[in-house]
Amino acid sequence: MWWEVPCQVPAEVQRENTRVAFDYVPILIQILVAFAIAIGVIVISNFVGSKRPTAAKLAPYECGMTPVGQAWRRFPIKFFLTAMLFVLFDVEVIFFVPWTVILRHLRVGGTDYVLFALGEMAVFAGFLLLGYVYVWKKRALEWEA
Amino acid sequence: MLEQLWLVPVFPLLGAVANLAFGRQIGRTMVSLIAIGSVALSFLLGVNAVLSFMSLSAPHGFQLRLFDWISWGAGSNAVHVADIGLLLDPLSSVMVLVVAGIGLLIHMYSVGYMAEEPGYARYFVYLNLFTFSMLVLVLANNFLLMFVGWELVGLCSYLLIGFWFTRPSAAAAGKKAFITNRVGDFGVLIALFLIWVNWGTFDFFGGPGGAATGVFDDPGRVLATQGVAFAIPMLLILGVTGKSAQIPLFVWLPDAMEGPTPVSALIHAATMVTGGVYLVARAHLLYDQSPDALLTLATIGALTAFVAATVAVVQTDIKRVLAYSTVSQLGFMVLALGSGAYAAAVFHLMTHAFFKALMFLGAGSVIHGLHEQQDLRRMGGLRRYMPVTTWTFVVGWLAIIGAPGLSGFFSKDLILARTFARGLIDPVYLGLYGLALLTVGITAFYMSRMVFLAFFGDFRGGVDDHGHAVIPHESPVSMLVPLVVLAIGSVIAGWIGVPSFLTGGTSPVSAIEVFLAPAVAATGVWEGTLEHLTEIVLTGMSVMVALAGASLAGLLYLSGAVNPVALAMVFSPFTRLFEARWYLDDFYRVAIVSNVARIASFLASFDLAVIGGSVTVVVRTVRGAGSVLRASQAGYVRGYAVTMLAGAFLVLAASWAFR
Amino acid sequence: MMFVLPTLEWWTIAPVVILTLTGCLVLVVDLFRGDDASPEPLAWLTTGGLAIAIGTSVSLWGYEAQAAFSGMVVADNYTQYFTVLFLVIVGVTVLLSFDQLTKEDFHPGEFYSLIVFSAVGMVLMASAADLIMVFVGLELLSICLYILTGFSRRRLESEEASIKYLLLGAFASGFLLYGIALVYGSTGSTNLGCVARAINPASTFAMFGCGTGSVAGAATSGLLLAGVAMLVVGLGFKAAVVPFHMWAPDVYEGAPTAITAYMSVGAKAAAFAAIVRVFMIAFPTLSHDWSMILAILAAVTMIVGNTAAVSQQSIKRMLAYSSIAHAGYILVAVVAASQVGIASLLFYTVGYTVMNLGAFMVVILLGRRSEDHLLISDYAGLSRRHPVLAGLMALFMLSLAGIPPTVGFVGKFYIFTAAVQADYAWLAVIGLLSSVISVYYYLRVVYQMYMVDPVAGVEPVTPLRWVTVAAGVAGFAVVALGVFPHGVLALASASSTFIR
Amino acid sequence: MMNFPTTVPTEAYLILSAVLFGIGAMGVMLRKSALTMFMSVELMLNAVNLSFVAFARHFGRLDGQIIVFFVMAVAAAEVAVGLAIIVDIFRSRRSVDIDDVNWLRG
Repeated sequence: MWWEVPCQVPAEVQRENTRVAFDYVPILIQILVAFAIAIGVIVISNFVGSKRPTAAKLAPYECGMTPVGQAWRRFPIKFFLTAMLFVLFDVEVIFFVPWTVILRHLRVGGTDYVLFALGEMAVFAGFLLLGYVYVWKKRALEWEA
Repeated sequence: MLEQLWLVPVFPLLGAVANLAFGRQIGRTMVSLIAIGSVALSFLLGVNAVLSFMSLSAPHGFQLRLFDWISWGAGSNAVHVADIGLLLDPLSSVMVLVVAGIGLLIHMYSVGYMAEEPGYARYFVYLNLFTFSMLVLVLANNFLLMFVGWELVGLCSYLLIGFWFTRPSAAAAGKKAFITNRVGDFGVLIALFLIWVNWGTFDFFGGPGGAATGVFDDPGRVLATQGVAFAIPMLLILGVTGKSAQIPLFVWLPDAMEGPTPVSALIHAATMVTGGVYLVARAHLLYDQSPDALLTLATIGALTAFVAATVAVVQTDIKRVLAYSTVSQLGFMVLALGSGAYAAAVFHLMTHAFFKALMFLGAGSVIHGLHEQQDLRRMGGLRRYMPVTTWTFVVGWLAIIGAPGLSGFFSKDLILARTFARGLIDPVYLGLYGLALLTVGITAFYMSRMVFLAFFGDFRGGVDDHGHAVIPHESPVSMLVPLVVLAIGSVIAGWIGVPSFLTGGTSPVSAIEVFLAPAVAATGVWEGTLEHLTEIVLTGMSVMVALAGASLAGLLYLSGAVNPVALAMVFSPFTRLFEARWYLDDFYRVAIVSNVARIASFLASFDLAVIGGSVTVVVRTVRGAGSVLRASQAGYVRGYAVTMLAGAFLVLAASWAFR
Repeated sequence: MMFVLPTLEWWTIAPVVILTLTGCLVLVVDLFRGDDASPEPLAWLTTGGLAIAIGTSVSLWGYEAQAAFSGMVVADNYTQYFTVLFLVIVGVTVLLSFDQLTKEDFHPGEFYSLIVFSAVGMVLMASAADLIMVFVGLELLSICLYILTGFSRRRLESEEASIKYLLLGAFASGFLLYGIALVYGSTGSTNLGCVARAINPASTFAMFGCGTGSVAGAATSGLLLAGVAMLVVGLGFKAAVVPFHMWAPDVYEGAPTAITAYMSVGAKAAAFAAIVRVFMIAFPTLSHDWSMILAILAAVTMIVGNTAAVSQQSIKRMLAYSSIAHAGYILVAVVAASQVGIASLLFYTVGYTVMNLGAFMVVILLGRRSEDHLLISDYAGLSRRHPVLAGLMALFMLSLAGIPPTVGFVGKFYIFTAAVQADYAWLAVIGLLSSVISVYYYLRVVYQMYMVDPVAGVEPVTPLRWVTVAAGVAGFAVVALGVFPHGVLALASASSTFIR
Repeated sequence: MMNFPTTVPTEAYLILSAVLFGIGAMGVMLRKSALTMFMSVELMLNAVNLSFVAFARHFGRLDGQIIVFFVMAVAAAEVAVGLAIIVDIFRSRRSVDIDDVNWLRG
């Protein structure tokens, strides 16, 4: 079975893998420094800077305009619908990734299964397409409705 | 004809199905014809089968396996569990004749009694269904099928008690009966499991097509298992106390009188309530091995007989007197079972079926004639209005109190004699015998009281609750014929149990015992008989006691029928004398009746408080738990999630603990 | 390059393929119809697809067990037994929902395709040979059910049931998934056969497609125990086992009645199909660890389900608690952990399906105007308004209570006997005691129908012909299976041979 | 020179995964907004994903990672359905506070 074959990882990659944590240490230090600077600047400015609050200063900044209405606005349902459809189709695409990686190597015992795999993906894509047609016909994609 | 045995239960079932399907369309006459015809066919076939069986030289029984019902697995490792099969042996022969015979009479009686009622077809559907179920119960060749009948009769009983559902009390009584019985059935079910685990079969007897060895072919198998030999009989006893209305589960039977009177006669006097007695007789080989279980049974029986008899003394409702009397008589049967005198129990079951059905139907006739009046205080003098009812009722009364020569006399004395005989080895039984003898006296007292109050003296119910005049009338012929037949039965049914020494025979036991012996003869318990002289003395004692009880009742209720007040007005000089008589009366009342009444009401309240109370507690606990659970289901998703998480932790912890 | 087809055992998932195509077809056909077209053609299309799938499944009966798709699914008699059961349930649901579908303006296309897709999920659960397949099947079933539960959008109850089901269901599937991860971590595989071999090298479940590769198992580690416990939570949720049952009453009450009926038998049977496979194949040698836990859960489930049902006023809620109690009974059969036990489980599942669907048919017949007449007191005097329906309902109630000679009695008898044989006599006793309680609330319905006068204002019902016929068939089956249990029992025994 | 471990042990991933799972579960129980609860459930699923990947790496095999794809797809479907239902609830009740949704009880 395919998964019982241990991952065919090149030797040099494996060697690097063993040092993986060590390699990340500089990045970790960098992140810490970045956070420290950001937090430090805010904290220091809080202590050092003068504070003379006025109503105008406390108001939310809206490009020089007076803020109107509530900050929290309801979005039209369209946004949700679009977001949901996006999430669905977006996630389905993850199945393409392992397929593309493995496609050229689908050769077991001298038999070539590449075309079969292509066909399989066509079936999968076909189902996705069916979903797309469904969404289309249900007018979920029409922005002005 | 034995091969057609299966038709015996099937005919009433067909009748029920036909009336269920077409009952509303075909009219009352056809409904009655179908219902009665099916039971009549069943009875005739039953008689025929029993006759062929008796001419057969297989006293242990004839098994008819119809088809495989339940089995495990498939192919070579198939395990036979139970089949739909019938067993005709002396015990089931007696039961079939009683069930089909009495059932037939009561079907006929019902035509007149229910003539005015709505739901006529429904009534007969239930009644036919009951007959079918009861026949399944007594004819089954294995415990499981018997249990099917056992449950079905309970169901029919429920439906028939609640037949007049417009009365809330009727519906409640039905429910009470069913649920009380379920408690008993629970015991039976557990016993069934134990039987299955220990024997690997439910069949009573082995044979071709079924188990090689039935339970009763090897009853000693459980003796090796400590406790099981005691547990199975005890668990069955729980079922008996439910179905046959014994202490502590007898509370449902008096309430069951809410049903139509013929139903009370058939189900709650003659047949269904004897199911428990049948069960023990059937399984007696298991009881023979457990003297403790037998003693328990005998104690329950004697106590029930006594308690119910004392309660009956203070009842004023004619049906309730009969109900308590039934409980009491069932107690006698259970006492006989507990004494190892299974044949005596079955014999009394049979005679009791006759005279108690007779009295219930008589009471029904009275109620019918008085426009639904059941109160003894509103009766009196009915012999002038309803002669047939009265004199058949009197036959029943004489039978139950044990008037020499009538059926009850033989069966009751057989029980007393066997209990006494048992007492010679185990003195506890002597105490039980004493209690039973006392009960005979009380029985004679309350039965005589009922008869005197209802049929003798003056009519006291001239005006009903609504102020209308009541003129008692005799019932229609269709109701009287069963009364007469049953009265004849009540007289002669006992003659098959006449001790053979009285008829010049040589056998130490009576004919009925000889007939039943292959099925129910006790094994391992003392089987000896008493000296003839002892038996005669015992009989004499019980007759004396009964006579005393009846005389006391006569003194109080019969001679009181001469109205002292009226006499006093006519013969004023004698007033004081009559008043003095009333003092005497009062003395009797105070000294005896009120004390008996006090004991009775104490026992009744004990029953209410303890038995009823514990039932109430159980019901309240379940209801309370239910409402707690309801409250916990508050509708908050987050709460549900918390419960789930807590459950997950518990499962996790448990998996750690049981590792 | 040549197109070479690998040796895949396609036939093993033939019913799944047929059902999937049916679902897609229904969806597409619906797209090209007018908005107010009759749902009838779609119903026929669905039923046709179901019939073909049933036929296929039946024709696959009797073959030797065959694992396929790298040990993802297995096709054996057990699979086919459940497949046919599920598809019949779906067919009945299509019939039951038809009336409500037209009255409440459900979109028929979505409704039917969702039902068919949920059936795919159930069939996958029954044919799963791998924990991941169990998960995917269960999620497919669940997601469809979340939507179906909320299908009566006009009723706020339906909506509420839907969100509750969704949140709790997702919560539970988190546990299930975590359980799978932990089992994977401790045994190195999610294939049921491989898991079994990792725990006990001697176990032989080759038919589950566990290859010859090594298993990195760490036998009975704490990780594994925790994993099994999580699996119990996740699968127990779907089967509504106490204390993971609390969604059930709310969801059953809120969902459209046809869907309630569907959930109460279909989803429950599917959950048990998976539970049996998982626990009997993957963890048989751990039996001492989990069978005691399952036994306790079964006992608590029976007690809580039956007790809580006593004080219910709504018939749907009462049946919901009753179905919880029945989950307890069925779990007893799992605890018995023998071939006989599993055969009795299979038999009882069929019996429960028949009697519960029957009861819901009557509920639907009475409440057909919309979701009304759902109180037990609405059944007052039904015996006079409609004696046939009342008789059938009484029959179903008695069967659910386990009164002979109905299938409920025979089924309970099998299960409890199996428990006694497996030395779980105490469990059988608790089961019997709690079923004594159950008599009380089932009889309340009978009591209302036969012994109470009809309530004024509740108009007489005019039953739907086909649903009435179906109820009649169910009533017949309840008695027939009670008196002649052989046929189904033989099938059940033949389906449980994978357990040794 | 500090002595860093040369690899991150599998246990560390598992502990992180367990912590994330716990946070998710707490979120379901403590938050009132249906949306947040739903996000918490997703967190639980992704915590499990982390476990799968960690185990797969531990065994040096790929199946655990493939499983993660399945889980992600399933989770996406669940999200879509969940959001739809929550939107529906919001439209009819003007609130996504889950504690307001308790008509069905008892």
